[in-house]
Amino acid sequence: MELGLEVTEHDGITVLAVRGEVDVYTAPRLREKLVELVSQGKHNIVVDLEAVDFLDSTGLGVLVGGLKRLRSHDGDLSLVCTQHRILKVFEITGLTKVFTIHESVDAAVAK
Amino acid sequence: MELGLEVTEHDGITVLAVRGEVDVYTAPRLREKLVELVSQGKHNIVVDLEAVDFLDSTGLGVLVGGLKRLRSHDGDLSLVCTQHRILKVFEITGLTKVFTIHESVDAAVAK
Amino acid sequence: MSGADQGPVIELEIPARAEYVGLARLVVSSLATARRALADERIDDLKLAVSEACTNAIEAHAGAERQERVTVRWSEGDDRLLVQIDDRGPGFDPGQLPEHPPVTDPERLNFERGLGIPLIRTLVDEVDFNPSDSGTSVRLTMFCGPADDELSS
Amino acid sequence: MSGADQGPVIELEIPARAEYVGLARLVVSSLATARRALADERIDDLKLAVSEACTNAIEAHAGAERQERVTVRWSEGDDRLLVQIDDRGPGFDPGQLPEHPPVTDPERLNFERGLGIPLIRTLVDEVDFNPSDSGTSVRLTMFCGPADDELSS
Ligand SMILES: Nc1ncnc2c1ncn2[C@@H]1O[C@H](COP(=O)(O)OP(=O)(O)O)[C@@H](O)[C@H]1O
Ligand SMILES: Nc1ncnc2c1ncn2[C@@H]1O[C@H](COP(=O)(O)OP(=O)(O)O)[C@@H](O)[C@H]1O
Repeated sequence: MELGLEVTEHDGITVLAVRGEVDVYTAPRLREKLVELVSQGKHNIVVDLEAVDFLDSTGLGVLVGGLKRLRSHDGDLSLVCTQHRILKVFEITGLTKVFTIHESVDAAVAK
Repeated sequence: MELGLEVTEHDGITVLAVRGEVDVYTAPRLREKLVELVSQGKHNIVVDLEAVDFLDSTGLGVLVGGLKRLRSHDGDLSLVCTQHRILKVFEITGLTKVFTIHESVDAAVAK
Repeated sequence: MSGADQGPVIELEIPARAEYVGLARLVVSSLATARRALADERIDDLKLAVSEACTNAIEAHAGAERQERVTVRWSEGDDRLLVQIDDRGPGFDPGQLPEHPPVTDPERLNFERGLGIPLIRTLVDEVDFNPSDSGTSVRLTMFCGPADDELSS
Repeated sequence: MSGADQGPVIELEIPARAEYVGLARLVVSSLATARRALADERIDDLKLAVSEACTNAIEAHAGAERQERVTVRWSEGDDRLLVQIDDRGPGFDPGQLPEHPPVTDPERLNFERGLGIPLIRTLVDEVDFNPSDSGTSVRLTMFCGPADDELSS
């Protein structure tokens, strides 16, 4: 299973675009990428979930872990997501109250 | 599993466009459609396989049966197919020598 | 259990390894789509619940032999779809899982795990956890309309 | 059989009904794609061969009980993929199948059937038919490169 991970910079904000299915098999790659970005000093990260087809609790856990790590550096991890089926997973678990969720990458980096 | 079957007329030639997977489950629907067309007096039929994702020996058998039925009415059944993986099935079974195979519906009806 | 197990039964056995959870999702969503009695959103819900249960089954096998397998069993009743996930892990008590702090509590960020079972409970219509010494069996039920005529004939 | 059965084993059990052949194809092509050692064209070949073997298995069950099942078993060796299709049908002698007239013979049009086994023989690298009183077991082998590192680790 492929997990696409593409990093772009937007005026000091790092956008990580994720593509494919985030599950117990692929989530470790997402975690590694986040750890790598933080260790490179990227403390403002936007994770773009628009091209994600599937996200499970392992993926949620990695995002929560990333947010925690960035907060400890006074940074932030926010999300881009408008897909109903992905948003639903955040809603059920109450994580819409934990993450800032944007409608687009433009909105996320404009902030 | 869906099998798309769409009939159009082109100056006395009937084009049956097939979409999806033709296998032991769906081939009976293709057979019924061919029998129906023949019984309506359509004796020149072009079966367009360009939107077929999968074709097995049951599908081949239905096409051979259709050709036989049409020949007995002095008609013909020809094919439109340029997809390598579908053509391959006709080649292996020697059926490229039995069917006329066109590159496009235009070429098939222009004949 | 009325209405269950009268229809077709499909079984998938996979190695207890993370890379095969996607196959379980693929099979279940293909079967649910073919049944044509469940809305797309509910198919997504079932797919996620099955994925969570398979993930738990595989994690329960961690350290077990490589050849140990997880079974996903699909069956259909007149008014329901049933997916049962069986593992050979140590079992657990689903009534004794830790509670998460409320989302407004900063402590919430210390919980990267424990979201799977709450998700399963919300996503499917019924869930039964049957742990035993020889493993855990999780039964997920989705109520739905009768099977498509063409398929049930 | 050297190199066989050392890797992961996946099993799919389906009812002996035409509508489930597509599921067998889906599972096999998903596994072959994940293994990443087979070109796309060869994946298509294997998919078609599996489909033909499943179709035969299901037809061999015609008239049998509804709950009778067909098993598709995937296994991997270092240099090969193996798919075994088992049925509980009456068995047959693969050496005694009727020959088709040559394609140039107008009689050829009387043969709408009997194309499955010739296709299987051409599409896979090796095929073994093992008929017995309790059913037929068909083993399809595709030789290929070693598994992708990521997946074999
Ligand atoms: N099939 C199972 N076998 C053994 N233990 C399980 C099983 N399913 C769940 N558990 C236990 O329940 C806990 C909570 O599961 P879950 O809510 O899915 O979260 P997570 O898997 O992220 O810990 C697991 O950590 C595990 O201890
Ligand atoms: N698994 C099987 N069990 C019993 N008979 C079989 C099996 N596979 C093939 N056969 C026999 O071999 C014949 C030829 O099979 P095949 O070449 O696939 O063509 P078809 O299925 O169209 O007849 C079948 O008609 C059947 O009699």
